[in-house]
Parts: sequence; structure tokens; C-alpha cells
Amino acid sequence: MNLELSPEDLAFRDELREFFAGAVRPEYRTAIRAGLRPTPQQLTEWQATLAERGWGAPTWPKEYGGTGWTPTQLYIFETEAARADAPIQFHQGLELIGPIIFTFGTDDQKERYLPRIISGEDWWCQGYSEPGAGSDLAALSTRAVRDGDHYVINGQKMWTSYAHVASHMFCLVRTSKEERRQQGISLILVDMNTPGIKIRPVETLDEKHHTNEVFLDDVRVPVSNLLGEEGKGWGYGKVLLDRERAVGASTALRLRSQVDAIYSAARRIPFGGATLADTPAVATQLAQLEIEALTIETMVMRLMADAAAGVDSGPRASMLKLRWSETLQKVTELWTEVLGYDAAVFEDLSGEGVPEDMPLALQGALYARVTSIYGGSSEIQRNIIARRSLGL
Amino acid sequence: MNLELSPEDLAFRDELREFFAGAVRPEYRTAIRAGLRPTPQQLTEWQATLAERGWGAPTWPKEYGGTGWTPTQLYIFETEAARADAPIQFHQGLELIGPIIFTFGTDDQKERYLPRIISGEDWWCQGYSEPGAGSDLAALSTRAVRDGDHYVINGQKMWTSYAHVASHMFCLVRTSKEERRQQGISLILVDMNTPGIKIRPVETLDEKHHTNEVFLDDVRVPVSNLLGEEGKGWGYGKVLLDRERAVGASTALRLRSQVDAIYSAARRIPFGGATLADTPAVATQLAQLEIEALTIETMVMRLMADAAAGVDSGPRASMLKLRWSETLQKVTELWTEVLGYDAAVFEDLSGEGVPEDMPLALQGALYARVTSIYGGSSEIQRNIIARRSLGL
Amino acid sequence: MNLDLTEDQSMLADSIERFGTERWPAADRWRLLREAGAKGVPELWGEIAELGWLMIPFAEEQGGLGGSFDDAMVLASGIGKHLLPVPVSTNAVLVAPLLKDCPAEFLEDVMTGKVRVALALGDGDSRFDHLNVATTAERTGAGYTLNGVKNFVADGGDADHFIVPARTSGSGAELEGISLFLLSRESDGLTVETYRSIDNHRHCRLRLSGAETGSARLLGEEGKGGLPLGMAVKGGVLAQCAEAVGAMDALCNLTLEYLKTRSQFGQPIGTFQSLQHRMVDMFIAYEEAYSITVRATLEAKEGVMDRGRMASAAKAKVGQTSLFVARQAIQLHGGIGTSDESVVSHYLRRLTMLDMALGNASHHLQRFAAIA
Amino acid sequence: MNLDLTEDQSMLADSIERFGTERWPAADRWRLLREAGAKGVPELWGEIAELGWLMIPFAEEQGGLGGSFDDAMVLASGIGKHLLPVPVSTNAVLVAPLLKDCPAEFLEDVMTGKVRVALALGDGDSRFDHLNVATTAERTGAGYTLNGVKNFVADGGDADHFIVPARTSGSGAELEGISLFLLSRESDGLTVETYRSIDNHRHCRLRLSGAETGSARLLGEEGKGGLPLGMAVKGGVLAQCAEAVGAMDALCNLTLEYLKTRSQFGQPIGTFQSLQHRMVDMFIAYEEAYSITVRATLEAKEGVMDRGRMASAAKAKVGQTSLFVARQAIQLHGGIGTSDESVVSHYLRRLTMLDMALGNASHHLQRFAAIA
Repeated sequence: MNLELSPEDLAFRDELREFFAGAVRPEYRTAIRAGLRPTPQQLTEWQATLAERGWGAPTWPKEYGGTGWTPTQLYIFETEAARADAPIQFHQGLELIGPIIFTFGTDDQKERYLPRIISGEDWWCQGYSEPGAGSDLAALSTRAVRDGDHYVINGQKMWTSYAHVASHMFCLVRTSKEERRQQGISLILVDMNTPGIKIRPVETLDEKHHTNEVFLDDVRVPVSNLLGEEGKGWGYGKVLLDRERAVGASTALRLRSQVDAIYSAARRIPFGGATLADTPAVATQLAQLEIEALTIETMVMRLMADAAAGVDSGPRASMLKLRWSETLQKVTELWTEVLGYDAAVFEDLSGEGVPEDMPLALQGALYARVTSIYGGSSEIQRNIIARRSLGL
Repeated sequence: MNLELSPEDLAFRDELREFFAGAVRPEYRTAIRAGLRPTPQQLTEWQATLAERGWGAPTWPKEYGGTGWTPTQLYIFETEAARADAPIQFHQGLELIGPIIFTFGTDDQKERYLPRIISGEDWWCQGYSEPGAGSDLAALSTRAVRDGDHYVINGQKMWTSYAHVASHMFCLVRTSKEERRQQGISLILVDMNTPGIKIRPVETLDEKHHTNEVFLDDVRVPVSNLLGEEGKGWGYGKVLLDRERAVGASTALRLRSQVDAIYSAARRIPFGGATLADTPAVATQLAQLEIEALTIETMVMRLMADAAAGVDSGPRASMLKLRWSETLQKVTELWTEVLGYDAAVFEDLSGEGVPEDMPLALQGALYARVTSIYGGSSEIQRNIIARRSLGL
Repeated sequence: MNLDLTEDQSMLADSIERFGTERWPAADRWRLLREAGAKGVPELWGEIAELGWLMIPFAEEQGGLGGSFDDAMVLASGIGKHLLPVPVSTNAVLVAPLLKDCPAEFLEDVMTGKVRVALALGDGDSRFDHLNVATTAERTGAGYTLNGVKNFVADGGDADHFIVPARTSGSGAELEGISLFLLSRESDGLTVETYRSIDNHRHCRLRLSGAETGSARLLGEEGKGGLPLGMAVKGGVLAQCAEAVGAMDALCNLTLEYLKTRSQFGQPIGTFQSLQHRMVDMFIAYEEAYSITVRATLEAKEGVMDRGRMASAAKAKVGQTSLFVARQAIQLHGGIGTSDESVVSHYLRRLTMLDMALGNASHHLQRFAAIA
Repeated sequence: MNLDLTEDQSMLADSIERFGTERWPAADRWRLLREAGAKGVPELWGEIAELGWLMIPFAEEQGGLGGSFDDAMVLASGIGKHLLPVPVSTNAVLVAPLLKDCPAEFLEDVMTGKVRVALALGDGDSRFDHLNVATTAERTGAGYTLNGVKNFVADGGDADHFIVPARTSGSGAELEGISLFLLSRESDGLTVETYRSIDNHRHCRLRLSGAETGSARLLGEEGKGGLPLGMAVKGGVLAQCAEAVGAMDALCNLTLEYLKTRSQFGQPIGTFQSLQHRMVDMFIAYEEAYSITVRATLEAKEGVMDRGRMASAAKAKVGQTSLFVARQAIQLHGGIGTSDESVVSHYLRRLTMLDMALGNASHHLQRFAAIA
């Protein structure tokens, strides 16, 4: 047992460190530290920067344009990215549909889509949830009916993050009327410019527009856009379970710099002849959160070790998602608390500007509420662990 | 809305205060403040003291020897008892079987049992739980078979608190073979001197002997000891639900003096030129626990108001039980924590004696684990509230 | 000892219930606010003034209704329940006792909603310690000249006058030497920076550089403003607790309703035990918040002198429990709870700000500990 | 980077597993302890010495196995898992580095279990701050005279020698001036008060009034004992964390087993969602405790100089999570979990004491914060 890096890994780390030092723009940092995503423009730009360096798809095999890195290399990459407050690559193309395409897609689909995911030219969104199908995704009712060389899709998708900037959507639809639940569901790739798609923005509690409702009204999609076999769409989702670790790891490793951001904020605030960071209440909470972050970092290392050993990492990825979202919520809440009355200055109405941390800190705290709901709510994650790992 | 006491209530309070000042022995205090029960001897003695003053059964109607007090008077009584660190009257006779006897019992049963409950001459224990019937009490399998003028009881009871000092046991038994679950259960009063009763002590994690297994082997009990109707025993338990408040109230009102006891302990411990009570970590935890105690006190007031208004107080009593047990656990844990290395001195092996707080503080912390299990575990309480109060 | 509402209080509660349901329905809240835009909904202030609610916290000798702490509790709790964007806790309850010596016509304007008054808090680096006043008031000619910064004038965004605590002597958190001034928004030397919080309340920051006030504008005696300021803040704290308790009441009930109607996996989600138990914990949190708020309110009414210790207990406990309830309400609603369209998210935003205003849970917990 | 056990470590783990299962079965623990009575089970010490386990923390040049921090982790974790009442963390891991200059025959006696050595902590009012030493050592003739009180000699109840930190200069928590002395239990001027803790470990208190030691008994250099003492405590802290992690492992698994076999309401209680989720949280707590312990252990092995900050992180987190797991294990077992007959209750008692020993979670959290 050891944490030592081999000389090759050390050289790799130094290479990464140098790259990030040059490539990460200062304006990314504030959003990252507040637990927020940079803007879609920034994310696209960052994806292009990585792609140019050959690192656009850190988790993909080499044959599809990925890096082919080992779990340890990936861990080093994510650690260094976190250390530099680099943006987290947007995952819906890279980690969700990309791997399904290269695992189950046709050669034509691979050629057409994969390179543009890596370059950042295409932006994919995920057409899964529906008004009646949230935690219970298998209850979805959007239908695709075969009509010659096309599928005609009708239905409504909800919580479609970034549909308003996406070029493509991967969409779970029902292609068979007879069967129920998980049966008869297919995965179809949809160009967002196809007529019949209407997007309604859904503003969230942080007063931002991340997500949307997507209405599909007689949307005609070529049959060649079916991914894999008709009726097998549900099963393809399973390939994701073993890849969840990548998404979890990259976000979870950011917690330490987020704790650090609060520490800096508390250091800036004069209080009782010293700073707020010196008060026992704040110092103790920061210490607790730093310990949580260190623990979670180590859980990521264990997840990567699972990956290297080819072990089912699903339950551990669920644990990570749970602990990360809970901790992120506490971290962002503490930031808001530290700001005191400044946390009230969400929008300046008389041209004087807002305090340095606002409104990002509060947006971070509010947005963090979503993290224990999306991608499988905390309740669903606990169900998964109970079933898959504990046999309950 | 007001908290003011009427002149009559104020006079009553003063009368109580004077009584308690004279009657409460100093040796009760340490146990009470550590969240422990005084010894059976002390409890019996205390019951006799109250009975002598005419206050042996504060919650009972006058006709059965009770005080006939209003809920407000009862609240004042319990508040003053708490203020004086008086022992909490042992409840199994007074609050559990007593009210069932005076509600459903025969005249003979009333005459025979009630006065001796009040005087403390009889000690009742509760024969409910069985090895296979804990949270699911209706699964009990102890049987009573009619044989002439007697029931012959066979079976095993568990978690029978104080069976080893009890003179009587009220016992749930199955009197009908056909029916299942709640049907066919009867309530029988058993003299503990009856042949065929064997008591096995069950030591608990605080190294004390509170509870027992009771084996009933051809125990012959006169038919006249049946309480109410045969087969209706399950229903009699319901009368308890509306009386739970009394048990909850008397214990819950002790929390403040228990917090106070830790405060005193922390004040005695020198630390960093001052005392441990002056350190922010301890001061903040004490403040939080005092606030919990104040909140719970007020919940008791609301429970009493329910009682006065004749409202179903079951769900509120469940809430109180939950919050009280959780808070008692935190309080007793903090006491242990405050003691530092002294908490290791559970038993002196070389005749030098133990520190002032030990082993009571640690016994309190360990015993407190039982409070969220007995009398309906926290999980069962939440089920009750969900069903009875929220309609879930 | 009696914990029931009086007949008058029940009538008041009913009246708020009607107003809230009709004028400000929960389902329309997001649309109403969006239509109103940055200016907010100032007309509501006049409407509730017409109902006489603003008279409640003012003493009878001032022309008010002489409502007690528990009357204010009923009022604020109804407002919180319906998330009415009216700053009653701040622009009425908090300031009323400080205005008691003002001229009758001025008070009438305040109670009829024509004139709004806000209390200037957040002095310099004082954070939540409202008696820690660094702003100075120097006697100049007939009046005073004020210098300092007040970072948080609660609901001062639309105020016409500000009550400004400033030091005529002493320093730090000394009670002696704090004087209270009533300053018009138009005063020379006063810069008002207006801002909006996430709950759509409008506050402001005051920069006082030689702001002038006539001696008539001194409220009460010079140097003796500390005690009344502390008392006023206590009243404001209690009203804010009540507002939060009202919001918790609404949140618990609408979440329970959601659990009973929303189906997933072929059954109402309220049949899942883990959600049932969470719901129970939310109701317990409400019970706790209500209890400690009633306790603190009634003790204040009885004039228990505890330097606001019980009010701090309530503020701490209500902050903790209300945020727990709001966060869990969102969690149990899932995605929909995080949308602007759902009133659930508005409750979290309001409760986040109610926790902060007049000092958050952590501050009041430590304050409670300090007043042993 | 590699988190797997080495082959040697796996063999060690297997060997402890066998010993624990056969010699000290969980179901018999209460009976074995009861039969042993107040004297405990001292013979176990010799048995594990025979297995060579006591040699692990001693350096090779001392005749030990030169085990690293992670070897000690494997050892301690196995002991914790089986609740073996052998004070390896204290009478071996904690003291080993401090004894390095002792004569070979003495060390052999220690490693073969013939002689037991314990470290005297809890100096005067110092609470958990082990470098805060008030006990004094004055040079008298050929040796030193010691005066002071050591309230907690971890597992010193059966020790033959004590390592006693005392000041030859300096004061308070100064690192300089702390000297370490090896004192025989039979020394003049030394009173040993033995006591038992709730987990059936046997500790003692030392009262030193002019206790005499020859100069040969000074361990290391005079006045330079602070640093080695701190390092030794760090190793002890890590071993105790591992012990707690082993106990959590056992508790999680036996509780899971109970959920699958115990029936109530006609079904295994593990079918109830609220209990399932609690069980998941227990396993997550274990995962967290294991993770931070491995991290701190491997960083210590690599010689990361952080004044024990990571070890404090581990002790704090392990204290919090292990008590959560133990308390929930009892709750999920219901009444049976609170009985002496159930090993579940023994785990809580041991974990309560493991949290306290060498400083509880609260202490280490604050220590972590202080070493920014």
C-alpha cells in the first residue's frame, strides 16, 4: 500500500500542471469555487482547448480519440484540474452518450458524432425525464412511431439541461405500444434543428436558466439515428453505471478548493479585531468541511482503484454522489452564512455593484439543492446501494 | 394567549415548591441529572412520600385516589418536580396498568390493586414483549388456556423491566388459538409469587440489571385476574395512547436540569486558564442543548393544552418521545465528552474511588440508547405519526 | 396559562388567510413577481394598510391598535404562510416602538402606508451585533452630522425615512452613547444604494458622509437609544420567527399534499417509508419552531427581562428547523421544487433570507450562550 | 499509487481473522469476559506475542519486524474487528518508537509479552493536549526526581513500566524541555491507581511524588522528548483509528445480517425502506472512515510532515462515524442490541472509549483547525 507516484506519473503530473497553469483563465475560477458551472461558451471553449492538446476525452479509449489513460493517470488529471480550478468538462456528450455511441453505435454514427463531441463542436443534451417520469424513468411516455425511413416522435421531456444551447439530444422514447415499463424503450439521436421541437426555458431557484422543457411535436428523425437495437434502449443506460465514476470523480475533487474559497472569504471579513476565519464557530465548520473533502478525495482514489481492478464501482459511485452532494450543500451554505448581510445583495438596483462573492455564493448554495436530486436523487442512490451492494 | 399563572395556580406552585424542597433527598439528584432512574428502593420510598401527601397519583381522577388535577396543575407539578430534581414516579403501575384497571377492571380489582399502586406497596411490571414480538407486539405467542377457575399460562416474556423487584405483572397473552394477530389477545394480572415463574436477569450495556426475561411455565392464575373481556386485551392498550403524555411530560421536563448538570461538570474542569465551560465548543453545544430542552418543555405545554381541550394527543406525544430521547442521548453524550479521560474510570480497581461524575455519566449515556427503543422505537413512533396524524 | 388564539387573533388570522389566498395565490406567485419586475409590488403595502394591519404593532396612544407581541406573531405568521411580499416584520413591527414620540400626523402616514420607515442595521464591520455601532453623530449647530456606513437597511429599498443608530459617545458595543436619528431619504450627505435579495425584498445600504439632521429628528434621549434599539430588535426577531413558522406550516402541508398525489413506480410517493419518515421529521421541526416561538413571544409579552435570550433561542432554533424544512420540501418535490414556477423554491429563498436577517442561527446560538 | 494489501499484510489479516474467530468468538465474548472477572484476560497478551504480532511495530534493528504504519493498520483493524481485548495500539504501537534505544534484552521481553510498557498521558489539567506537560523532573544525584499526576495511562493497568513525559525545562505546551522517562511500576514515590473502563480495558493513574529514576532511564536526550512523543502519539492515533474501522466493518456486516434474518410484521426487517437507508448510511460511514484512515496512514508512511494534521482529520472523522455506526447498529437491533449478551453493545462501549483515548473527535477537529 502506498500513495507514491511512479517517476512516469510524476512527469505526467508536471506536464499537466504546466498545461493547466497556462490554459485556465482566471474568470473560470470564481464560478468553479462557488460550485457553479461556467457558461456554455466557456465550457465549449475549454473543451476545444483540451481537444487541441489531445486531452479532449480523458476517459475514452484511444481508438475513439480518447487518451486511453489508466485510472491512476485519470486521477492525476482530475486532481491537477481541480488544483488549477479548471472547468469541469460538460459530461452529457463526453460521459453519457459518447460511450454509448462507441459501444453500441454504427460505424457511421461513431464517425459522425464522436469527433465533434471531443472538439466541442456538438453539444449534447439528455432527453430522459418527463413530467410523469422522474425518479421512475421507466414510466416515460414519449413515443416514436416508425413511418418509412423515419421515426415520428411525440411527447414531452423535462429537466433537459442546456437544451437551449444543445445541437443534439439523445432521447429515450417508447417504440412499442404493447409492452410496459423498461421494455419497448429505444434510444434515438435527435438533431435539435429538426422541425417540431419547441423549447420552453425553466428558470430555477437561483434565477438562472440551466434547464428546459422540450416539446416534441411530430418530430421526424431518420431511422439511421436509432442507437443500437429498437426496444433495447433501457439496457444501454447500464453501460453508464460503470462510467459514473468519471463524472463523480471530477466534481468531487473540487470540494477542497470550494472549502478554500470560503476560507478566503472568511479571511477577507474583519471581525472582532481579527477576521471571521479566526472565530471558533467558522474555523470549526471549515475544518469539518475540509475533513469531509479529504475523505471524499480518498473515496475517489478507491473508486479509481476499483476501476483499475475491474470491480463493479456502481455502489461506490453512488456513495460518492451522495456524500459529494451533501457536502457541497453544506459548503455552499457556509459560504452564504459567512457573508452575513452581504448575502442579501443579490442584485444591485442602483448601479453600485455587488460584493465580491455575490451573487455567485448564493447561487451556488441554491443550485446545490439540485445536486441531491439530479442524476438519481439521494433516495434513489440509497435504494441502489441497498439493492446492488447490500442485497436488501 | 399567555403563560401567566392564576393566583390559585401560583399558590399551588408555592405549595409544591415548599413540599419538594423538604421531601427530595440529595442522593436522588445525581442519578436524576445523569438521566438515570433512582434505585427501586428509592422509587418506592418516593412513591410513599407522595402518597402520604395525597399526591401519589397525580394524573388519576379523585374517585380512584388520584389528585384530579387539571392539565395546568399537572404541568406545574411536573415542572416543580423537575426543578427540584425529584425522582420520576415509576410509571408501569401508575400510568400503564392503573388507568386500565380503573377504566375496565371489576370493582374487586379496583379495590384490590389501585390503593397499593398509589401507596407504592405493589410494584407492577409489564409483560408485553417477547423474543419474536418486539416492535411487532401483535406477534406474541404466550398462551393462556382455561382450566376450570384458572388460566394456565405458558410462554416467555422479554425486556420485562424490574420483573426482579415486581410484585405483579400485567401480561398480554393469547387466549384463542384460531384468530391471528391482534385478535384473541387478553390481558391478565399475575402475582409474581405464583409458582412456575422464572426470572432471568438480562444485564444491559451500562452493566446494570434493569431488565429480565420471564419464563412462564404452567403458571396458574385465577380467572378473576382477567382484566376486562377475554380476547379484548389488545384494545385496552389504546387507552394508554391518550395517557402517554403524562409519562412523556415528566421525563421531558427533566432535560433542562440534565443540561445544567453538564454545565456544572464543565465548570468544575479547569482548562486553559479558565474552565471547560468557557471554551466555545462546549459553550455552543450546551447552548444548543438548552434550546432543545426549552423547546421540548414548550411542546409539553402544548401537549397539556391538547389534554385540556380533549384533543387526540397521540401524535404529539410521539413527537415528544422522539425529540426527548434524541436530546437525552445528545445531552448524556456531551457529559461523557466533557469528562475527558475521567470517562475511562468506570470502575476503580485499587480503592482510590472514581471521579465525582463517574460511572453515572457514562451509564447515563449508555442507558440513553435504550430510550429510543423502548415504549415504541423511534421508527415505530414515526410510523404512528405518519399514519395517525399525516394520513400517510 | 393559555396557548389558544384570542377571538380577535382568530379573526385576524382568517382575514390574512383570505387576503393571501385571493390576492396572492401561491401558484401565481412566480408570475406575479415576474410581471412586477425590479420595482416589486409596492401597491400591496397600501392594500394591507387599508386592512389596518400596520396599526397592530403601534401603541394605542400613538393611534395604533396596541397589539402585543402575540398579535404581531399572528400577523407575521399569516404573512409568512402566504409569502406575502410585504415587509411587516421590518417596516412596521421592528420600527414601531422606536417611533413612539413622533408627531401624530407622521405616525398616521406610517400606519396608512403613505410613508415607510426602515431601521438601518449592519453598521460597518459589526456584522449581526446591532448594538455594536461605529457610525458617529456629532452635534453641529442645531442638529447632528452623521458619518458611517449601514450595510443592511432591512426592507429599506422603498423607505422614505431611516432610523439610524449612531454614537454620540462611547464606542464598540457599549449600550450607553447610542442615539437614534430619523433621517429622510432625501437628506444631504446621505447616499442610498438600493439592492434586491433573492426573496425579492428590496433593501439598501446607507453611506453617511456628513449627513445632516435637525435636533427634532433625534428619537428619544441622546445617548439612550441602546436599550430601545435592543428591545425593538427583539420584537423584530420574534416577528421574523413567526413569519418563518408560518412559511414552515405552509411548506409542511403542501409537501404532504404532494406526497399523497405524486405517483412514481406505480404508487403515491407518500407510500415510501423513507419519505414518510422525512415528512414526519418536517412536521416535528415545525412543531418545535412553533413551540419555541410561542414561548419566546409570550415571555416577551409578560415582560420577562432576559436581554433577549429567549428570542435568540427562538431565532436560532427557527433558523435551523426552517431551513431543514425548506430544503427537505425541495428534496421531496424533486426537480419541480427547484424551479421558479414552484412556490416551494420561493419558500426556501425567503427562509434563507429570514434566517440571515437580524442575525442568523449561528449568531443567535452564540448570543444565547453568551447571555448565560 | 496502490491501495491493496501486500501479500504479507493479507497473511497477517488472515491470521488475525483465524485467531479472532477461534479464540475469541463474538457470541461468547460476554461470557468469556464475565468468567474472567476483574482481572481481565491477561493471558491473551502472551498468546498474541507468540504469534509475533507484538514485533510488528518495532524496528528491525530493535529485533522487531520493522512494520510500517500500514502494517500496524492491518494489525489494529483485525483486533478491532474481533474486539480482541489486547491493547496492541497502546502497549505496542504507541510505545514502540519511544523505546528504540532500550537494551536488546528489555525489548525482547516487551516483544515476547513478558514485560508490558504503557505511556502516561493526561498530565494534570492538560486534558487531551499531550504536549502540555506539567509534571516536573528535577536532576537529583545520578538520576531525576519526578513530581506530578498522569490521569490516563492508556492500558497501563497491567503495565510493568511506564513511559512518563516530564519537564526538565520550559512550561505549558512548549515542545522544548519535555523529557521522557522509563519508570518501573515498583519505583519509590510512585502510586499507581488502577481502574477499568467500560470496554473492559484496564488503565491507571500515576501519582508521582518524588518518584526516583536513575539517569539510565532517560529515554533519548534530555529536553528533546516532545517531538518523539508527538510522533508516537500520531502512530497511536492511527492504530486506534484502524481499530475503530475494523470494529465498524464488523458492526456493519452483523447488522446487515440481522436485517436479513430478523422478522417483524411478517417480513424481514431489512425490507423496510427506512431501515435499508439507515443501513446504507452506516456502510457509507464505514467507507468514509476507512478512506480517511488509509489516507492518513499512507501519508504518515511517506513521511509527510504535517504535525499530525491528517491523523487528527482521521481521528475526528473516525470518532464521528464510528459512534454513528455503533449507535445505529444498536437502534437497528432494538432491545437485544442493548444487552450485555449481544456483542453489538460491546462494540459501542469499545468505540466510545476509542473515541476518547488520545483525544476525542471534538478535540482533534479543533486541533486540525488550529494547524492551518
